[in-house]
Amino acid sequence: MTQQDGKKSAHPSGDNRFKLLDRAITKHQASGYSLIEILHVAQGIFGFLENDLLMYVANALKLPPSRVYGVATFYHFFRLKPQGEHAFVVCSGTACYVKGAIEIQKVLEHECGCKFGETTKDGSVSLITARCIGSCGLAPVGVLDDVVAPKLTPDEALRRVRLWKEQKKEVAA
Amino acid sequence: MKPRVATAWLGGCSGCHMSFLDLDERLIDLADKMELVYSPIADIKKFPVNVDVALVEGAVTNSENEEMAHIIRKNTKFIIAFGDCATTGNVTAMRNKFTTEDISHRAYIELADKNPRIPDEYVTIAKLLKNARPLHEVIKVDAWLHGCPPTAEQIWSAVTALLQGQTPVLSPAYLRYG
Amino acid sequence: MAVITFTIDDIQYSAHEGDTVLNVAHANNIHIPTLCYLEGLSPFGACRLCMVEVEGSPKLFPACTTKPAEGMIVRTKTDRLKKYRRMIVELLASEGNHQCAVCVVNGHCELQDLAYEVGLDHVRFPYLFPNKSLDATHKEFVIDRNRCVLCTRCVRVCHEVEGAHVWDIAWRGINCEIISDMNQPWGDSQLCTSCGKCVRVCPVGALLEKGQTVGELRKERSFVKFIVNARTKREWITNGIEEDE
Amino acid sequence: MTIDELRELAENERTRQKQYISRILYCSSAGCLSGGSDSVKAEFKKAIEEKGLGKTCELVGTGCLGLCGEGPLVLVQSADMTLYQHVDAKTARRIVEEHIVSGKKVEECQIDVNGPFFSSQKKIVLENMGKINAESIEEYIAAGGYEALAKAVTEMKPEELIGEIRKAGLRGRGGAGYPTGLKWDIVRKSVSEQKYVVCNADEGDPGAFMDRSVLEGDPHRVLEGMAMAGYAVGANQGYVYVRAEYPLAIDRLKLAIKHAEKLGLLGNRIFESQFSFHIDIRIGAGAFVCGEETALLRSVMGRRGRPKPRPPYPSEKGLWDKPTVINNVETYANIAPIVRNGSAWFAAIGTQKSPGTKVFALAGKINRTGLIEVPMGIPLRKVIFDIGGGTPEGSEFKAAQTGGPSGGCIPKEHLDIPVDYESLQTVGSIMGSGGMIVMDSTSDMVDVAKFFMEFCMDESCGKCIPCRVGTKHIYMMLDKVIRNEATEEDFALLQELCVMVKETSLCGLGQSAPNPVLSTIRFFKDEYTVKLKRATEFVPDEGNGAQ
Repeated sequence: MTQQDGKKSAHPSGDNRFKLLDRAITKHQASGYSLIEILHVAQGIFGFLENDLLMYVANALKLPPSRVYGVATFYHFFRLKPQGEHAFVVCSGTACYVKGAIEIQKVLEHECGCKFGETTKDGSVSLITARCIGSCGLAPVGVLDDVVAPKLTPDEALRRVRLWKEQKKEVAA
Repeated sequence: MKPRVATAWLGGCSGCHMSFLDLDERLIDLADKMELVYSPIADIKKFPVNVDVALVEGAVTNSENEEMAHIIRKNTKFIIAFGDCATTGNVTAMRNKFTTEDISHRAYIELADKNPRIPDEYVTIAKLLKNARPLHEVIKVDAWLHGCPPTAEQIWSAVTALLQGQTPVLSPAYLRYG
Repeated sequence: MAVITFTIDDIQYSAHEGDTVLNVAHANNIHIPTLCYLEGLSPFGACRLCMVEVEGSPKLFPACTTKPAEGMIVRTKTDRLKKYRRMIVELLASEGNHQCAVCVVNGHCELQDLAYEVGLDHVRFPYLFPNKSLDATHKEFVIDRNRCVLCTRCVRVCHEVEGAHVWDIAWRGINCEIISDMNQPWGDSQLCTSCGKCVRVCPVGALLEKGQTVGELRKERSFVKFIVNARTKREWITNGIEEDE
Repeated sequence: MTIDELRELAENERTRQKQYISRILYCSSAGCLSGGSDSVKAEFKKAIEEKGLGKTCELVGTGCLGLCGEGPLVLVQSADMTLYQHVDAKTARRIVEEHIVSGKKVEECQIDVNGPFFSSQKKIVLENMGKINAESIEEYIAAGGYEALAKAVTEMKPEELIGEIRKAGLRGRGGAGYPTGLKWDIVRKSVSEQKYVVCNADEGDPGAFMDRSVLEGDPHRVLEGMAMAGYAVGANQGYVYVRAEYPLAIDRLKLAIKHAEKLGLLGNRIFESQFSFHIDIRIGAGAFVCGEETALLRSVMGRRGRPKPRPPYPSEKGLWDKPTVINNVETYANIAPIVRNGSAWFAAIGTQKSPGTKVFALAGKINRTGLIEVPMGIPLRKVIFDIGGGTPEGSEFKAAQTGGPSGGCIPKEHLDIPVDYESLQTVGSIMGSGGMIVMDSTSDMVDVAKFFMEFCMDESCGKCIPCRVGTKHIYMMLDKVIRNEATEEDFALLQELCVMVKETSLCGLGQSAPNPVLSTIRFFKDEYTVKLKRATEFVPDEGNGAQ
């Protein structure tokens, strides 16, 4: 696949998900200005943005690859690596900070053996910080697999993570 | 009383001291005007007290350097970071890209001629610090002599000023890294 | 736009449409330090070294993007500016691994020149000692990102003059890096024409030619201005330099 | 659609609402949703059906009811207004069975709607919160919605509309307080075939959720304001740039645009005039710097959100180098009420220099957290102690932080300053977009400064050196202070660096990043100095020359 050939064809892998992506690209008339919109769609479909996928977007939108990579890495929302099975987001906004979010982060890092921004070695949990999810009235707030957990405590956070781990063990058994 | 001068050698290649020796016959003049109380080129074991001027070569790269830097500071009125390693970390700090474990492994295992073994702490090898750092990040430094190494002229200009009791004001012409 | 007059460091100068404070200053041999600016490339306004004071405003203005206005009184060498310029150079020096003693551009480096200009006897901020990548996969050139000052001259010359857009900036903040294509090895770049313009415009030793040793690389940068002038003002054609049939 | 049709629609909707004896309005904003208002809704629905109240009692999902810390909140509208807090499924059933059916209020969950939290507020932007269904354009219209737009495009010339906004004295609610009418006038006067209107809904300040609440609870208000901006300046295309972190707001906006287009309130020839206006959504991707207008515009165009030097300002060269109006959510939300009620009405609220109201998100160590709207110039003390109920028992108020990472901490001794643009600046803070975080004695102010600096460091785009490297060093120096390793000299250098970053950075992010440090040094210097280390001194003849 080169930048110059300009043809938009189905992905050589035959992966049907690219059809969905193509639809979004067509909706935006393959405009380079819609790069961020397209990356949102691509991440929604594929879960994360692999180099191969970014190259596909670059070709479709006729943008230089380095521009696409630059945009994808500029924004926190875009992931270049796959996420764990579960995502534990702890809000790090000011209200949550004042109400002790850092304590929650500490116990989670200790429990999971990885830092925020990383995924546990077994790929089960990703620890993520969010820049204020805007639920400051309920601080400190966590988001566990897209479900908001208000007025979180370190103990409750631990309990929830351990629950995930047990579920995993049960599935394995 | 003649000013008491010390020179010290931390994490560097001793090139700055070589450059000092390049003062050649001017060293004889110097010997009359000052008392060299500590230096790697003199056989003195212990850093003395009440030193007027110390020229310190090299970056602070291991625990011994660090301790020495503090001893020098405690006992010296005026400290000159002597050369680029003491001023910026320079070549000594190029190892900061690697972990101390990797460096030790490279030095004592991979490159060993025989008996590859990482020396333990109780042996005479000082412990590497996480990063090699310029002198002023560890202790307060009063003046800087640049260059890798500083030229004999630069050294002469600084030392003569000091011996006349002046704080050396380095001419911009002597501000030269590398 | 009619000709306007304004003052730089107590002397009056005239400026025309499209002029900036910086090019008027340079045309009149007034030195204002710069780093990201390079004649021929679009102004970037990021290094903040060319900041000047304008009477009547507490704010500072980057000379490279500030247009002169009638009666404007510009000062380029106040104590405040000198202090800030020194700090900017200190920040730059602390950000990368700049070991002049082992650098190919030692003695011909714009960052070194700036350090001497601002009297940088030592850096008061702790060195960050980055551990970024060095890419020597290109057959002729090398990029050492630890020496990069992120002036983006390479990005701009590749996009604006060569038209290849191999380079761009990835990540953000202190983690910013210059990348080629999809952050892949430079040698694998499909877009790179190996023209070497990026190497020549790089103000420091981050982009270099292979096979050179300490202090050997001298960079000639005025070609950008010539190429851009030739293209936009068609100077070569008006001067009778026609293409050979 | 014509004005008459709009009025007819409003009348029909009002008639429809009147057939219900009571309306149960549950808060459907993100705050109460995360507290479980979904299951509350389900239980209400079930109970209403079971009791056969479908024809007399309407269940409505409404916008933020304010007291977010006490959610889920439910407002029951019958003969009077009753507000319930901490409503769960069980309480929901009781509300239906006791309050709706037998008229007996569930007292233990009731909050006094005339209490100080509510009585000290003045609602303009939030006027529809707790009144209308957030997802119904008809309810918005019944509450007077789109009347202002109709009036503007059919009765007013663009310059008259701008004149009204100027007379009202409305200033940008994004933080800097630039006069909105003036901005619009510049765009109107610039000659270009294409112009744009952009709404900054990239509410990036940690600790702020005003814009989110408005978009979730009353999205049409923002669309109406944008359409009027479009009419005023001669633009036919608008963009709302909204954070990806606000999925509910995005959904409600999308729905609102769809509804408005369907009724012809957006689209071609609005109110059968020559004016056409379309609005598209652009979703941000997590970059605080995109709140800076030049960065935001680049992001709308699919680029890295890196700011550009101003001038040229967006009003001259914005999106695709065309003249562009850019205002934030709250600013647009103020437009329709001004046009509806007249500039004199608006100018009479607040202070002379800062007319109108300001929405704040009150959070931190305070008894009543939530969303409030107060007249400009209200004393800070009143906001924190009357409305917010002060700090929790046993702790003492230490500082109020406004303006997020660009703002400052206001200490006890300045509690009586009026909350307006200029006054906040005199104490080293800024109005900002409206986050207000209260801190008590448990907060260490150096740590607070470090928290904000870490934020700015992570969010720096990396373009200009002072911000890219300077914020990193400020952060490291603060850490050094906290580790008790910094000297007096380091402390002096820290302050010098802060001023330098402030004065030389390219955009607002860098220029304001040192504010939290400078302001905590100004008011809480002791907390820094006690942490400093004494430098080793040279002591002649007493040195221990051991090696």
